[in-house]
Amino acid sequence: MDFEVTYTEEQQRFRREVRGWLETNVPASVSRTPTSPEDNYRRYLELRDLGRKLGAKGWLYPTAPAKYGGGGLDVDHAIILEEEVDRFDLSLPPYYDSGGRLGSASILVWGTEEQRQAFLPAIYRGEVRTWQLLTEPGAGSDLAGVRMTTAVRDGDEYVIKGQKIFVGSDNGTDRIWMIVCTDPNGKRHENLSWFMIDANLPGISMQPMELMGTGGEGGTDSGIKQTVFFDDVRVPAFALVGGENKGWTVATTHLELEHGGGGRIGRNRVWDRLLRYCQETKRDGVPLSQQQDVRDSLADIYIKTEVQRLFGLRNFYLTYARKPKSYEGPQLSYYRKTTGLWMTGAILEAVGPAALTTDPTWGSSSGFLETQQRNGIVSVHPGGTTDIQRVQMARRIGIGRSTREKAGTVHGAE
Amino acid sequence: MDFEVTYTEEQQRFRREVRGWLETNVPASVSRTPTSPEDNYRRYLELRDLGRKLGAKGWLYPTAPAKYGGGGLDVDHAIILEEEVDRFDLSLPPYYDSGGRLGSASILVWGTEEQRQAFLPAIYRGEVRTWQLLTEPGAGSDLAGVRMTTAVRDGDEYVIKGQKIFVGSDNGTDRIWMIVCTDPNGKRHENLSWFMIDANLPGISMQPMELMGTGGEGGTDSGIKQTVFFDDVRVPAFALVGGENKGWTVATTHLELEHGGGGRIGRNRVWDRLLRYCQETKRDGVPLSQQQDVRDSLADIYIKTEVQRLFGLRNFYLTYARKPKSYEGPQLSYYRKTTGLWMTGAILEAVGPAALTTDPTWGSSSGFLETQQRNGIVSVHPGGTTDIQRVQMARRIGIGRSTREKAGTVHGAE
Amino acid sequence: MDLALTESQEMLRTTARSFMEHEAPVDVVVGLQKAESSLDPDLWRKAARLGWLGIVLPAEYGGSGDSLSDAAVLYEELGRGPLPGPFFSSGVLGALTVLEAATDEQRRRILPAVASGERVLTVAITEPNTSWGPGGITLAPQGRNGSFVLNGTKLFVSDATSATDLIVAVRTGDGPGDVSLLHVDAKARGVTARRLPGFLSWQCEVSFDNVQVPASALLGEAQRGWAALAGALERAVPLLCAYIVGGCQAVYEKSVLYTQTRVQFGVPIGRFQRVQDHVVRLVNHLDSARWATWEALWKLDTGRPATASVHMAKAIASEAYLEVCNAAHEVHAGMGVLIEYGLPAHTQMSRTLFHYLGDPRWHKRRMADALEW
Amino acid sequence: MDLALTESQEMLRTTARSFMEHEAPVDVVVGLQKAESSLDPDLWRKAARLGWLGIVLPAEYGGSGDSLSDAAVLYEELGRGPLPGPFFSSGVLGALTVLEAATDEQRRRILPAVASGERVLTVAITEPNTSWGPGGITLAPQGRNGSFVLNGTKLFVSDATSATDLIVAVRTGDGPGDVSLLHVDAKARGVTARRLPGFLSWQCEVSFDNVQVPASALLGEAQRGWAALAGALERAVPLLCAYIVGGCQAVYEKSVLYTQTRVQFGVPIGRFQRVQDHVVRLVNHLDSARWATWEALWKLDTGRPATASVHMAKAIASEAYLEVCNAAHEVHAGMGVLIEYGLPAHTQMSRTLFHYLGDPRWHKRRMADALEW
Repeated sequence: MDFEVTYTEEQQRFRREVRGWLETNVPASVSRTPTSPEDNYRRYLELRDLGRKLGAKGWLYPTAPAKYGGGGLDVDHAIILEEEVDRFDLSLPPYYDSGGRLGSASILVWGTEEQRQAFLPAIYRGEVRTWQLLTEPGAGSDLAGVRMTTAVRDGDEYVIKGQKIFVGSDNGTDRIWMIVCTDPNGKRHENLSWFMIDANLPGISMQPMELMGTGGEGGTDSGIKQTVFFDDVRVPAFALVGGENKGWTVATTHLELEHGGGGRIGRNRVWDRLLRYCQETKRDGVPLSQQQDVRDSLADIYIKTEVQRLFGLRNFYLTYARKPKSYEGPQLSYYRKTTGLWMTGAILEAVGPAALTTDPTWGSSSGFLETQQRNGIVSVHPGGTTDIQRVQMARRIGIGRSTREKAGTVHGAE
Repeated sequence: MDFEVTYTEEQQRFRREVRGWLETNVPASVSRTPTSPEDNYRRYLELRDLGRKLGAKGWLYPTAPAKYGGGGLDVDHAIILEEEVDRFDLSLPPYYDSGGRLGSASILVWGTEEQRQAFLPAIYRGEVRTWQLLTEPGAGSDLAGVRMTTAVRDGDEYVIKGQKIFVGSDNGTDRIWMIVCTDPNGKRHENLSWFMIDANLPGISMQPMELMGTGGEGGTDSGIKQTVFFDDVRVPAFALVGGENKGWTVATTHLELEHGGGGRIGRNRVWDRLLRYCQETKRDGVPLSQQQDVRDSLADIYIKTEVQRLFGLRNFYLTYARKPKSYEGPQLSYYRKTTGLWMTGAILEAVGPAALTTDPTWGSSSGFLETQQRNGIVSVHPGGTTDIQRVQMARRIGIGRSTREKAGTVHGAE
Repeated sequence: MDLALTESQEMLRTTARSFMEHEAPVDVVVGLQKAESSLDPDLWRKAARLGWLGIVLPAEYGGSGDSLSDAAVLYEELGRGPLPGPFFSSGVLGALTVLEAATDEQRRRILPAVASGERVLTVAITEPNTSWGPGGITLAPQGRNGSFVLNGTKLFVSDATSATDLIVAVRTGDGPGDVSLLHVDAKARGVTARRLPGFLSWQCEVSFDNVQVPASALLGEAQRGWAALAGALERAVPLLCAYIVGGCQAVYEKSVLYTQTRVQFGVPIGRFQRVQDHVVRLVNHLDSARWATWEALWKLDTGRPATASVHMAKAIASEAYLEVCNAAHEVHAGMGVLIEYGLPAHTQMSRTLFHYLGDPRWHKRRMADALEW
Repeated sequence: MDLALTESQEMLRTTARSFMEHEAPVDVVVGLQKAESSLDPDLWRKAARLGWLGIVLPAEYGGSGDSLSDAAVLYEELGRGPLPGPFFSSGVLGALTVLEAATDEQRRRILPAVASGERVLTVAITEPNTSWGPGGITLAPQGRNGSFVLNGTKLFVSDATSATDLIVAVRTGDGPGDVSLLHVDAKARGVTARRLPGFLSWQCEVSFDNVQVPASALLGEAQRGWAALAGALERAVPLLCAYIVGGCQAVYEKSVLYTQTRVQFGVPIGRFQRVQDHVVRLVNHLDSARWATWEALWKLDTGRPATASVHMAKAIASEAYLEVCNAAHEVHAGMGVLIEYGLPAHTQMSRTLFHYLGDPRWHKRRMADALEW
């Protein structure tokens, strides 16, 4: 076995090139914690600008096919890119764009050549950001139960009505993709369709939902999601990807990615900052990290983050070496979520009430501990509750149903 | 609220009487840990003898009606008796007789006057011991799924065939009661019958099952349960309690008791001995109880035993004050079992490998820690797995089914 | 043995439950969350009129002289909100500290106004080292000729932004317990109270910048402050636990209702064993906290040694509220993190009270000490 | 990056799996449980013939010179039984200790016989204080003129009742690490090995009663024993972890099969979410142990600093095996505690290995030290 990516000289040159470019192009200001909604928006625009610059170089979606505007790079180069942006506490893309990340994967697998050419370049180049619209008031864990938002064919168009909740973040979006019901009397899993549409069409309106977590795009304010209303929104039939009533099949692609199937490499940011905080913060004259209680808690926390890293590494390997997967995707997701929730308590016990305040004097730097306290809870449900992830695991282990379930496909034509 | 039983002068006199009697009549030898199967049997006979003496005074089943040979005492006197035998590390009855304890409760509620007179006195006086026969190879958690053991009416008799497993303990029994299928085509819960029979009837044979736990009646050998075979065993129709195909209803009475519905008072023996062990055992010159790690573990263990005591106290109060109960019975049972299993790990971590050996030099006195290591695991399943207990809790909380389930009745005609 | 409430306790429960339903339903509680001060004047006046602000005080000081168990019935109901406001800070911990520490003259001067709601107390104990024992108190007043000068900071002081009077624990000697209590006007020059921002419910920083405190501000005798505070804490903490039990109970009821009414995959989600298991975990924590709390209250009310029980109750209750909220979030998924739904107010309060007056580890260790292992 | 086994590793796995299925099925493993010695002569001979007893030894000492990762493939398969016998005690920890500590002459005298199975080693480290660090070694030999006299006790020595040769860690100086290793004939007068009774798998007491040990018994240099032992442990522990991973894997497969075939309430019990959750818990522990172990092996085989990884792997694996068995017992209920079913052999082994060579807490603390927090 080999747990490390080995870099050729060419790759090491590439790393130097990337590092130099990032040092020039990443504005120092993006590392700030926004202090107001206006500041949050300004920072968002800076990140979008950075995204467009990355996109122009093919570094925003490095492994995406070059012919659609992606980087066309191999996995090793993508790892280098991710590691280098990670040094700036950023990811690719550097702003909330899970709709683009997951939506583009679905389009690549299920879209026609025309749809790929129409939709993918703007995403890969960072020209648009995309939100995904899945949850409805009556369809959360039971995503296949989407009924409230419907689309009806009318000539060359579809007319969409209904409502989606827990959508996106702050600061608006350019594109949205969604699953809607196109056959109210159809069989489960055979009555949904997948659309990629413009977010600014007439009849689309949004209303913010205030959440317990911190701001979706940084900052220590309450997290914001949106309720999105559709009032007879007309979209071209071209927006339908994968065919009418095939939406569930299309969705399995992004669900597998969202459920951890793609794997992850890279360091754990909470851990790094927590350790540094405990080394730098003294209580009664002794650094927290030298107190046996705190040290024991840190060891427990470290081990869980290491296991999470190892599961992520394994999934990453399985994905890119194209090995068969079974329960590993939902396992990573389940482990990440339950660990995050558990960690809120472990950190609170180790660090004390300083973990609960964003106060610049008495809290941790940039309030990152306080953010973890909230987001460790809020992150438990998006992309499927831990209960649902265990349903997936059991089915794929082969005990939940009479036939063993397979993992969704995440590779398309390349 | 009042968490303590207050004793009248008469009751305090009774306590002195009980204590004096026990000091005279409990042989010092019963506190030994048997060293061989023969010794185990000798100790069993001593305990049976003690049981008969207690029974003759009405102290074996103190709250059972006097007219059937019970003590006819009130709850306060029963508490005194339990507390006093507890000082000798004994319970009432002082040997494995759960069949008698649970079976007599069912007979008291569901038996005819003739059946009560025929069956109860021998139990209450300690003349017989009784095993319960419930589990079959195909019916464990799904107790209502009993099918393998059947009874067919033949004149004034029933003929029983089949097999029961995980029965009783060592050293044989006098009586058995069992649930058998009397209508193989009948509806679930309406096809079983409840019988009280003699254990020595022709056609009954037993074969020991070796278990991971320690001896059912003391000793550090492997625990023994029995497989019991029925080969056309003829029993009088009088042995049928509660009517043909009413066995499930009759069983709910004992299941409620077995699931902790009756509650419990009294100290926790594992805790007392564990604390003493940690105070008396030094490592590197310091008592275990003075080492911060061990102290922290002890605090966690103590708190769980205290919660268990409080749940037991509450159930005891609800039972004897005749207050309505809901999920409290299975909750106590669930808490006790999961705590016991958790405690195996907590003790192993606190005490180290000394918890794993019965060695007189390197283990704990009488091997009680080693016994807890085994029995904390083995005790998780009898009387319903923790999964089943959660099923019960959920139903009674009112979320498992469309109608909320009630707790079983544990009071009969008195 | 009798584990039921008395008739008068049942009546108090009914009154308090009805008060909460009418005066402090979920939208009111949610609406108060971002306020700098936890005190809503209207609610405060009404509570005073019901005699709740002096519920632990003897009649001679304007209180109703109820037992701690009686007061616990009230605090369970307040915890259901969880109702913000310095009810506990002033009416329990503040009142009991003055009662334990002060001279009779001081008591008569301070306590009736506490019971009537005119004065609002809070007790400032811990400091940046966040230890809740006497060793954590290092703020030492300067000046000797009778009066004191305070310079320094107290942290995690509950409801300080609504207090009129601060009871400040200060170090006045080198012995571990050489602590004195000063009664400081919250409006005095140099005193600043500030609600700490974040996932905390009205825990404040109080800073003292050359604050002049007269000699008469010393409550009772010098150096006797910790003994008095320890006595007050032993009786106050179980009422904080009762507040927590009420919070757990409300979260439990919210969760059960949600599992019965939320339909997914064609059935109420309560039919799924995993969802049931979150509720089972929740109710086990709730009941653990409830019975540990009530046994401690019973021991205190009947004059039994209660120190170990009180520490145990706080350890259990702190952990229970946190875990109960976690389980409720698993039950509710997205719905649970919506601010307006009300669960986040409990979650934030559970984190706040996890450490307030000592976290589980601290109380477990004090419990072991009290049990003389 | 490549997380697959090599082709030759796959072959070794196939051979070992087939060996286990034919030579050590569940009834054989169960049958061995009560034996005083863990060594079954027939199995031992066959394993020797397959080259497994010298798998970590260089060819010059009669071994096969495989990498630790290769050996781990074998130990995973042995752990599936869990196969008793001093495979690890002699072939890994004993062999590596001699390799690290001894002079070349000593290695040539001892190791080929270990690889051939004639000699069976075990290393005696800990004592009644059950500490696994150098501080736990207090047994001090008397006598100076070259030879030694041993009086005292070593505890929890694996497989000592089947060993022909003991490597005994003794204290020979006052410095924390002043430890030397003596090579003692297990049959020497005054040496008694006794399997400790109870829920332990072949952990033994070894007592020394005026045991005369010649000067030549000193392995390598005096006072260098702990350094050598630490080096051997760092390479041996991941193979113990691999054995544990194999055990977890076998228990996982047993449990999955049971949930698929055991029918209650008319369906296989695997359909119940609670049963699934036991399996989910189990597989999460299994995979944690597996990947932590293999990363540590990879670091060792590629010469990377591995100390922290090795400590982490043992902490995770110890805990995993215990929890995996607990979860399996919840899945199996009554069936699981039947001795003949085979799960109890794993459960007992999981408890034994929980502490053997250091329990999770010990390894976590050493990990933190190694990471220089």
